[in-house]
Amino acid sequence: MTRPPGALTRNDTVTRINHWITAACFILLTVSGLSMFDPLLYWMSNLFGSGQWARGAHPWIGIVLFVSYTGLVIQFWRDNMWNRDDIAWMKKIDRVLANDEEDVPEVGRFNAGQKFVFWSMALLIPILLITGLIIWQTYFWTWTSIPTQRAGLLIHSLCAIAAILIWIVHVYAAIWVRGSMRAMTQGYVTPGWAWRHHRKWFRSLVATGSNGPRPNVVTRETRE
Amino acid sequence: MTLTRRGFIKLSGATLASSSMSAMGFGGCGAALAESVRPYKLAAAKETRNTCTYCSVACGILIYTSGDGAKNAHSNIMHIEGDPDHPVNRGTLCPKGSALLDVVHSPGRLQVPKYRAPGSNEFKEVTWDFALDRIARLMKDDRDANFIAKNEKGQTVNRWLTTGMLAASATSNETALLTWKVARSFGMLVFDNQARV
Amino acid sequence: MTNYQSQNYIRISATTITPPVARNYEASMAKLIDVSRCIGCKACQAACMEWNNLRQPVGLFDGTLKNPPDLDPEVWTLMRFAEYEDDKGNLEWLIRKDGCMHCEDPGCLKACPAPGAIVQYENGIVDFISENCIGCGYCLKGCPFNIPRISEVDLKSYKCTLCSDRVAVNLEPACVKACPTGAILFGTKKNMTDWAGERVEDLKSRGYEHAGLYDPPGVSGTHVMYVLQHADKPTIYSNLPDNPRISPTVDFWKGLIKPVSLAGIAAAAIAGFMHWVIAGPNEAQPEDEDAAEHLIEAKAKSPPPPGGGGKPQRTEPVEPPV
Amino acid sequence: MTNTWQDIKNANLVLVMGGNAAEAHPCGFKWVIEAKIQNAARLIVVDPRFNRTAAVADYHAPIRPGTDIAFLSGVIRYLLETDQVQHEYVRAFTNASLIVKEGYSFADGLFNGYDAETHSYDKTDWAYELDDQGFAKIDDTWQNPRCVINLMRKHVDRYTPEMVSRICGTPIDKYLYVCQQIASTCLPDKAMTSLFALGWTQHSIGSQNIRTMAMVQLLLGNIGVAGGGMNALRGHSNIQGLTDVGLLSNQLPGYLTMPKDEEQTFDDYMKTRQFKPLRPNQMSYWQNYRKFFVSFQKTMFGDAATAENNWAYDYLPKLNLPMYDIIRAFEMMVHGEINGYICQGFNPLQAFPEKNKIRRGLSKLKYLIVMDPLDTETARFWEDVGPLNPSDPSKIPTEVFQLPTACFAEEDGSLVNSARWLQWHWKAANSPAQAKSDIWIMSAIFHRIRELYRKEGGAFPDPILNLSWKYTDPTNPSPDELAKDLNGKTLADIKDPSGAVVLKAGQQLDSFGQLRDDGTTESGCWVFTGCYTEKGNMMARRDTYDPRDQGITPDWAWAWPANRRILYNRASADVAGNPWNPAKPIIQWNGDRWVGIDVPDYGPTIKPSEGVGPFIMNAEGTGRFFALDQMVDGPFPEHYEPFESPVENLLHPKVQNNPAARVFPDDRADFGTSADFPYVGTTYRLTEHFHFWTKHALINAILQPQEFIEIGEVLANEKGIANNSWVRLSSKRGYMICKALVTKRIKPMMVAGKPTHVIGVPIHWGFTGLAKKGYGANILTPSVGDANTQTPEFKAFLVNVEPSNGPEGEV
Repeated sequence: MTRPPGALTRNDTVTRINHWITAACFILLTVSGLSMFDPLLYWMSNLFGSGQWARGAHPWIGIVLFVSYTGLVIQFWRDNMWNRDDIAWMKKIDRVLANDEEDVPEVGRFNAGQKFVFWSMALLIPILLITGLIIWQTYFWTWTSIPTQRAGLLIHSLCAIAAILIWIVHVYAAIWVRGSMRAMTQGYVTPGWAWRHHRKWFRSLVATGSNGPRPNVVTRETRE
Repeated sequence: MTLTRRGFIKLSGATLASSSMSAMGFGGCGAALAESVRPYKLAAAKETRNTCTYCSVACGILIYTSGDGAKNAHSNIMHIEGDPDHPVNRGTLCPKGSALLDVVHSPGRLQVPKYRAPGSNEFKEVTWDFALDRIARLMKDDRDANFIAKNEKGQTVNRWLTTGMLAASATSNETALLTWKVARSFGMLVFDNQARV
Repeated sequence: MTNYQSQNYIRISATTITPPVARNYEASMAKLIDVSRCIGCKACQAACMEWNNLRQPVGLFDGTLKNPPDLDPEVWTLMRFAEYEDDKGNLEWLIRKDGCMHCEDPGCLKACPAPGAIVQYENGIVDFISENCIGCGYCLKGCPFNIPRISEVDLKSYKCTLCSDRVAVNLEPACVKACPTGAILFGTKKNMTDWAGERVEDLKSRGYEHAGLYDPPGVSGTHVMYVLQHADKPTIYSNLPDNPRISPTVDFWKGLIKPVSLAGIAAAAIAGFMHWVIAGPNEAQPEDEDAAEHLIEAKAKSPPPPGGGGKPQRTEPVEPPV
Repeated sequence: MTNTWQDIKNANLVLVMGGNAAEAHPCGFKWVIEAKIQNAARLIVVDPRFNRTAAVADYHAPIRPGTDIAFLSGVIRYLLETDQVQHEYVRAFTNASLIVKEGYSFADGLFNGYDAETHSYDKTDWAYELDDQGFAKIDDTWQNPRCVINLMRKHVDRYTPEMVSRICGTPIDKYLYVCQQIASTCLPDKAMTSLFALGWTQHSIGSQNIRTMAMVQLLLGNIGVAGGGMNALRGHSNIQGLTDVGLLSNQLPGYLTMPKDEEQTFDDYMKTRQFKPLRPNQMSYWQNYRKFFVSFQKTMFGDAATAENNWAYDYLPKLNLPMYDIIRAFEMMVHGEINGYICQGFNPLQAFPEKNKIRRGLSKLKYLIVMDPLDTETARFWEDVGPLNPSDPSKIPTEVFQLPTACFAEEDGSLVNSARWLQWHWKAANSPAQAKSDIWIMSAIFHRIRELYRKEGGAFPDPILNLSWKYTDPTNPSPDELAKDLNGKTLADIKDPSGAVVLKAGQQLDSFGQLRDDGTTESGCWVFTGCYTEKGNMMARRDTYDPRDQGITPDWAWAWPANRRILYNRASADVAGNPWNPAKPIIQWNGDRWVGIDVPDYGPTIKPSEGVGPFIMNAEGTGRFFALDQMVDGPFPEHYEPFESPVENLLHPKVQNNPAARVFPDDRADFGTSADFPYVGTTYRLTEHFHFWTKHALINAILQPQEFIEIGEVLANEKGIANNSWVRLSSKRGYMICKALVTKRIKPMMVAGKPTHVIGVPIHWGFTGLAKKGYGANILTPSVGDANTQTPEFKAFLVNVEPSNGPEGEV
């Protein structure tokens, strides 16, 4: 891969691999899950060979997703902490959608939209895991009462739908904001991209002489 | 980039495809409609009328055997149910009668004559000839040695008391008559059946 | 062989087809279990095992006469024994044959996600077509009577078929034929309901003023019904549900949210597409690159911090990090 | 059974006492349910436990095991007190009016003529006063205090409701309710049926239990009518047949009896058997005894049985004892008096009382021959199976032969059901591997022994060498040939009184009326004559026609005697011959003969005016309240406590148990006392199992897998026994470790003022088969039998129960 000079690292290799494992799991879960959710989509189970296979694979993939997403949480949680600027940014969301970010407050490594996606998934995935275990017939059907399992099914479905909707937003954003895809595939962005979309993040890199993904730590000594 | 676009297409495609599927009336149920209920297993089985072997209600039973009786087809009892014509049970059977099949095919069914020698701690398989010759010898010797022709009062009594017999209570009357003839011709008196227990 | 065609079905699980119900002139059949005639002899269990070639492993005594301990992929019907003493201390031994109730409106079928894994024939029998079963266990959660069981061997769901193979050739189910005291009867649902009426009268004449027929409306009636001496308290019969119905949770889960969710997903996808069409992509422009370049150069003018620092060499004074 | 299974549906009241019909005979029990549904009948259960029959009954009254005579004598007292008896029936059809000899008396629990040495009675005074023509004296006015009815009234007078309640533990109100219900059937058109089984027979007073109920039924006019009768629900599928064919130590086929030592000549033998009528122009069927006997001897010994040799009378062994029953057999075995034993489809180690004694006995044998389709415990009595069967093979000299036999599905033949129907069944498949039919095996043994006698000679070979054996295949006689033997045929042309030939030589007989005592007929079992005639195999008939749907089905199979379905059916009509119950007549007098839906149990043309009694097997032609000398323990039933009882006999403490019962000294020594064994044990069967067979059938093993006992909640709490926990149940004779089922269905009963607990012990487990291994209930039971039949006292004995930590805990 050719990386243009001056390019900034947006996501390093570990992060990218971790992200794509999560993405793959999510897609497989969506496909197998929807096939069991609505007969309209049952045919999707054929992508797994059969309904029996889709049903069998789904919970195991779910566990991988949970572990993998935990990895993302560990790597991203600090940059996703909410702050004042996010509210200001949200207020200008119409400008953002209109691709005109001039008087939109400068954004750090992640904007409020990305933070929203991050935290909702961080909330939904554990719920999906727990309810998923409750309704996992093969191993846990005797562990809880049938009414509990019914509730589990309902919550699991609702959370899954929510997750899918959020995922769609996430995917579209990646397509819409050119360069984001490369940021998660090859991992780098151009300074211009950073200046345009995450100016505060860009400034911090420049200031500390870092080229991403996080600013170098500046101490008193290094400062002086 | 390509990856995600594919994901995106897959999704919209999914919705599209599924809607068209349903429009075409599919739901994957084609499989089900091709299915049939379990084939009726007695269709070509041979039916024999018999009587339940257990209690004295003597329920009528129908024994179904596989095979059409052709020489090369070894028939096997594969199902037993009540005889609906029978005035007493009218087709019903109790939990024992309903499970007659399992006593016919019980792993406990004896297959060959067995013999246990004095002091031995095992049965060993023997031939019918060995068993029957040995039995005849033992019985005759015992009878000859212990037959009582006259009692102490000198009355003719012609009895043999040192060998006894318990007659089965689920065998046929025909077996019973034959057994009576044989046992009494020997002069047996220690002779009983299950009437009491 | 009894091959069924689509017209033989009233309901098919997980399908958008509405069966034609063309043959709905076929009589609706029902099994009537007259608890007041039941002696708990288990002939029905034996006949069921024998006819369906089911034998589960020999178990252990479990403190009741009930054996095996519970319904199972290999145990499709089970006598449950309850020693009931009323407030006056009169003892009654209530023995109930448990098994699939073949609901008119089957919760299992409603919950089932596998097309054609659960079907209801025109005669009312609710049957599991194992070939299509995916073993998700939704039928257990849908069933108001807790009947289906998943096999640990092939992970498919099994239950009483009402001997659909026998009924298909116009024979009564095996348990019905065996029942020594006629506590289990089989016929058209009307027939069975009428007969139940007579039985209830007889029971009332014998002092069971609350005798009645158990044909729960919550599931639009069942094709396996009970005559109970105490129809006012079904639960004393080893926890027979008072008013069984498909759980609202299941109703909601299998009802409204399916179309709404799919619509939502579709809407989201379309919305994205429309935004693309209207607003189009958001791309970094050359002026962005210049601005970035400008900032970097500014940084390059300041003297390098001791011990080097990040490349490229910068000459501008350090701005405090943000 | 006097009636048929289906006839039960004609009853107005069904009394199940001394049995558990629903549990033991579910398919027959359906007709009780039908009685409730079709006939609005009430079902009453009198039983120690609230059992499966009680589950569908209208009323349940508890009773302490072994006290049925007290209960039923109380019922008799109640009926006489309240005068709820069917008078015309009692006067005409019972011996109520006949006058008993002066010598007869009863006091303090003993009848006259008791000999404490021999534990037996001199029965000569248990008889009627006879007039000069030898007929019984009669007093229709019932004024004479020696009238049977008056003696009976006096005898039962002691059984007041209070006394009954104190003996039986039945609450007085429940007892009286049952009395009322029973009494309600004294109306001519109302019938009660009595369904009983081992719950009455397996007592040291078993026969008298049944007699007492029979007396109740006679008082109510319920014998011989539709929906009435005494219905013994018999056990094994052909136990009725084996009794009919006389496979008992003291019997010949057709209820003829074996000769005794004293009866040295055929004439001596006939003296005591050819009953003379005890009433003017009474017909008594036993007058034909000689014909039955001679015809049977012809079947046995063919040409070797001649008038000259008294029809081979000497070929028959003579009895020096009343009978060689199973209890005596094993007593002899234990004392080394028996060397060889043959078990044909029989499992004594599990089935007989005091299992440890049975094992001791078998261990003394020189040889044991077991013919069975299944692997029985008896065949393996020598195996060391730990506490379940503690044997030391090295010390057991017995040669054991285990011979595999065919099962029901693998042979043709006929079985007699409880209602005396002979039903033919057909072979469905071949036996497995080398298994052979009993017929083949018995023939093979016989032929080999006969060969040895031909070659070597030996002790009295004549009966063996002369045994008639005219079968197409001597090594394996066909069931049809044997069935024809049972029916009998002519050996010469048979002429009627007018001299016309009825049957030609060699033809099958139509009825036992054609039997002759001159050797021109033969019949293997006279009561079966008519089952296989020139018309063919009547037992194979399958016509379900049932006139008036009254449960007779005259053309289905064939019933003995003479295809008669309801015994004593003459008693279904009044003296004039009109049915007591016009809605359900069986036979009636149409002016010149008896007609109806069943074969009359009576001379078909005997006019009612001739006053011939309906009970034609009895010399006086009536039903008997007073049993004459037919019972060894008294002409009237009397309550005696079981040999192991928690209380003393409240009626006569000095005579605690049946004085005429035979108890061997060793066995008496093995009786326990209520001090050590305070609870009443009773054994029984479960509906999921048949004796010790079905533990070999997988489905039944699954349905009831493991040995357990039933114990009431109160006792369980006292003893700290939790449901489904291990217990140790013991009697003086042994112990078993098994699971406990704690139930509300067994409650303590107040007996003589103190609470008495009953413990139920199902019998079905052993150390072979597919079910979990178990001890078998008979490790506990006492070795004592009914005074008349020697049926073991399985239903009432003493036990103790303690919590246990399970089999591992025991060494």
